[in-house]
Amino acid sequence: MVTIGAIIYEPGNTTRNKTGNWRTFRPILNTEKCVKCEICYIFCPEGAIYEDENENFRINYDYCKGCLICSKECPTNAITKVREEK
Amino acid sequence: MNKRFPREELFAPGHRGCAGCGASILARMVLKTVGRDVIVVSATGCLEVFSTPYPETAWRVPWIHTAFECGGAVASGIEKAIKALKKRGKFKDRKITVVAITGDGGTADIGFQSLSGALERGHDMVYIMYDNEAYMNTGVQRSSATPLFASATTAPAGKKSKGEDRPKKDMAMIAAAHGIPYVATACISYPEDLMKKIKKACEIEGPTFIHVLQPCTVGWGYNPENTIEVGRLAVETGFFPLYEIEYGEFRITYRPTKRKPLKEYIRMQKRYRHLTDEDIEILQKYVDEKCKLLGLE
Amino acid sequence: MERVDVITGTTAAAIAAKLSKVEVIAAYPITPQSECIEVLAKFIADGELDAEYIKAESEHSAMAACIGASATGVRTFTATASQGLALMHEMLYIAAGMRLPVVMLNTNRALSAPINIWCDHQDSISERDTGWIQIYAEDNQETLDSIIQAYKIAEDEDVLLPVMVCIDGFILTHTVEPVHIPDEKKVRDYLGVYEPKHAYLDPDRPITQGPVGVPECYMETRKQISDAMEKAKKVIKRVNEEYYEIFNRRYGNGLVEGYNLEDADTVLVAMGSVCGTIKYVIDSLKEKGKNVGLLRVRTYRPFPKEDIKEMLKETENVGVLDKNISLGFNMGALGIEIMATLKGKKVCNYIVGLGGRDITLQNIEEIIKHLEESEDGETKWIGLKE
Amino acid sequence: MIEIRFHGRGGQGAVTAAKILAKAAFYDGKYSQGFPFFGVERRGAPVMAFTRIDHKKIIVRSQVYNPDYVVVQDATLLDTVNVVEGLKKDGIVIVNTTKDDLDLDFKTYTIDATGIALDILGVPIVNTTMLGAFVGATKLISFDSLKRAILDTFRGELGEKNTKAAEVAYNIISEK
Repeated sequence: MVTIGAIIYEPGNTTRNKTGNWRTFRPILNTEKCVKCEICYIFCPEGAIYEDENENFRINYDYCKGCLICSKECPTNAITKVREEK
Repeated sequence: MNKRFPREELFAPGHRGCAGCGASILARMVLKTVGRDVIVVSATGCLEVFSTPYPETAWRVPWIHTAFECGGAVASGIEKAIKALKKRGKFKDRKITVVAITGDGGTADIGFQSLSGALERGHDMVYIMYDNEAYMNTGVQRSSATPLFASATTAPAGKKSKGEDRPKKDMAMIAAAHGIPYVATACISYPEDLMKKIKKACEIEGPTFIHVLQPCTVGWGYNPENTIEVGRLAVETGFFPLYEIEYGEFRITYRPTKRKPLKEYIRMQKRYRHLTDEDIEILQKYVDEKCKLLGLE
Repeated sequence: MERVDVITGTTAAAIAAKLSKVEVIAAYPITPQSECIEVLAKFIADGELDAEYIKAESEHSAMAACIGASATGVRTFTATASQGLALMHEMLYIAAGMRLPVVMLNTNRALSAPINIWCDHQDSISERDTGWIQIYAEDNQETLDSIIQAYKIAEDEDVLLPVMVCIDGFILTHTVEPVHIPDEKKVRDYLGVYEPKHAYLDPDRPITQGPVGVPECYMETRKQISDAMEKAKKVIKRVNEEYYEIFNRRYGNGLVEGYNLEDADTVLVAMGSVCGTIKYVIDSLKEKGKNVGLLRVRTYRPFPKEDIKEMLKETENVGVLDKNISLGFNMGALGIEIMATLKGKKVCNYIVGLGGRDITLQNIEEIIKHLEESEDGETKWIGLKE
Repeated sequence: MIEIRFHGRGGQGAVTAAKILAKAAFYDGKYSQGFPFFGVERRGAPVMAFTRIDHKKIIVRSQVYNPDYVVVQDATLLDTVNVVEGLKKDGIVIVNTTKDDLDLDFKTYTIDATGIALDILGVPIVNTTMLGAFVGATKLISFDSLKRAILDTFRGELGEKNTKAAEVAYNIISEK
């Protein structure tokens, strides 16, 4: 049922929409090379880069659309790309 | 280790923005700076459309969209309503920031009057114009923020045309002419500068205006990975200088060590691919003049 | 304390907004509305009303600001007319679509070109499908009462639609007459504070208002508004009775008002201030032993089809007065809708009073005569100059 | 129902006069309406305003075509406006003039309202003076109610002066 006034009461529920399947290329983050400069983190249009419990940056492939901004901007070349294979 | 950027994601993933979308990057940066005590107004535009197709929303803060030309007016109403609610005791001990995020069309063209009214009336709000230099939502039609010689679908390059035939409307200076306390330009490629300006705008009482350059992969014609790079070149060439005007005082906030040739910026984008080196020279002169005017040699 | 003052319709509306304790007013001046927002500005300047007042730079922005404020959870008010209402057009759909109980005074005025500041109903009739409830007041007292009622109706959980109270420009806006002004506390107790459950912008409960209505949901939103309009009929009737219990005034059944309908074979149907003139003629004809009735449509949206059908079921001659014209159909909107409601019955349509053309007693008599003599339904323009 | 038509020039307060009279009638326990001719006239142009008074609620909304009384605030209007147009056969005209007789074919009262206004108010704004004269001539409502309505409209000293001007005119006409 459509809500009154088409109001959306679940903030941020786009998370149900897994945009990971938009990818042609997959960025791979090499934690060894990562200097935690946060550049990839702040420039990701999806907010798909996150810190794990060990404060290592990881890529959430559920949402990463494969734009590769992270790879391009990484100062240490810690993020490489591979072609998605389905 | 100190964190550079706040970790809370108030603009959720799963939105329908293009891969490499600059507007999404801006939305994230804005919300990371402002935090949860905010009410966001969007005018019709790309950001609004790709972030809220019912029944989904990327916004984890209260957000409203009404129409294209009234971002300033809707924000005005919200700001006054907050004041009214405070009288009732609601939001008593905290500041709720009203932030309008509207595109160049919704700001410089159809929403111009509404913006001017809101600035002139002195509402306490942060107005952010995300400028991708054309109507990207509907297929790259030109807006008054489209720069000279850029090709757009309603100002196409052709045998008798070099694309857009008018220079870009200078919204920051127009906003500043309203005598508001804070005006700034910013670019998503410079997150610290951008977020510092947004923070300042939030803290200042009264209307503030931030003109953010936000590259668009589709409209400008470059590979998604280059969104940040293109924005950076816009600034490094002096095409889009970063400055702020705080209580009337002008200050360049980022000074490239040596301005790069405009050609590097132009040649990255398909919207300029029809230009000859001579054409680029004309644009270079425009940029040089503007930089001179702003003291950015 | 209840008191009586001799005031204009616009002042009556402003007082009603004050009694209703509006919290945000956003408005832009336009003749013949301006006095209303001037009076409100003065109330605030004098400290008699503690409301936020946005001096908008256009009617479009005035309505946009009301939408923003209403969506944040406060009671809002604005007023406009004619070109101003037309400029708001887009935002009217949005206020209704977002189910925001904005209340507005519209002082009916003709639309350009040629520019004309005087009364007809073309402005509000042109907004009939926007999802706004429309109430047409007959006099200044009803103007005041209708604004107060409008909040009760608009904010009802079964309705949640904006309400436009329409009053005839100049004829009511610039005419003073005695108006009972209810006790402020009594009105505030009656209305209570607006505390929406469905829509309010609050960082403690982040919601998204005004998303993209994709094809999978848009049609449902229209159906919901259509249903709310149907429910509004009941609510308007109930509010009319409640209001009578508390304030001792009511207007027909809230939707329609019958005047001398018993024994009348000839009935005029009309809206707004002309109904007073029609009643005056009916009274004088009655003294001469002739029975003519009036069915006043008070609520034009939602349209009281059922009541009209019932009240006119015995009537042979139905004549509808329209202060508007659907160009290309040569009928006014009310005429078309009465015709549709009464399926097959003779309905004559009289186009009257466009752009402030005075509707005289003789005009009404002429209409009655024509209606009684006419064989079929037809449209006649009344008071045209040769 | 009694209908009164005021003639004046834009800025002379004819509309205010019609509204004050409506209020005064209401204070007398009557029903009333006061409204301007809905025009686009500006300061200086001939204007009209109307008052209706009745013992029952006034519902008619058409303009006034056959007034019972006409009040002329400025005698210069007689040259350009047919002030007695539509006036009922036994209708009465009250004119602000220094002349005694105007030959208008209707029962006419004249009064030098400008003189009185200049004397008491210091400005040639005659609407309240003419109302005093109107009430004196017609006795349609009580002077007390008129006074109250004037004081509602003009506060403080201005109110006192306006009621004084009305009273002077009321007394002069009553003695005629």
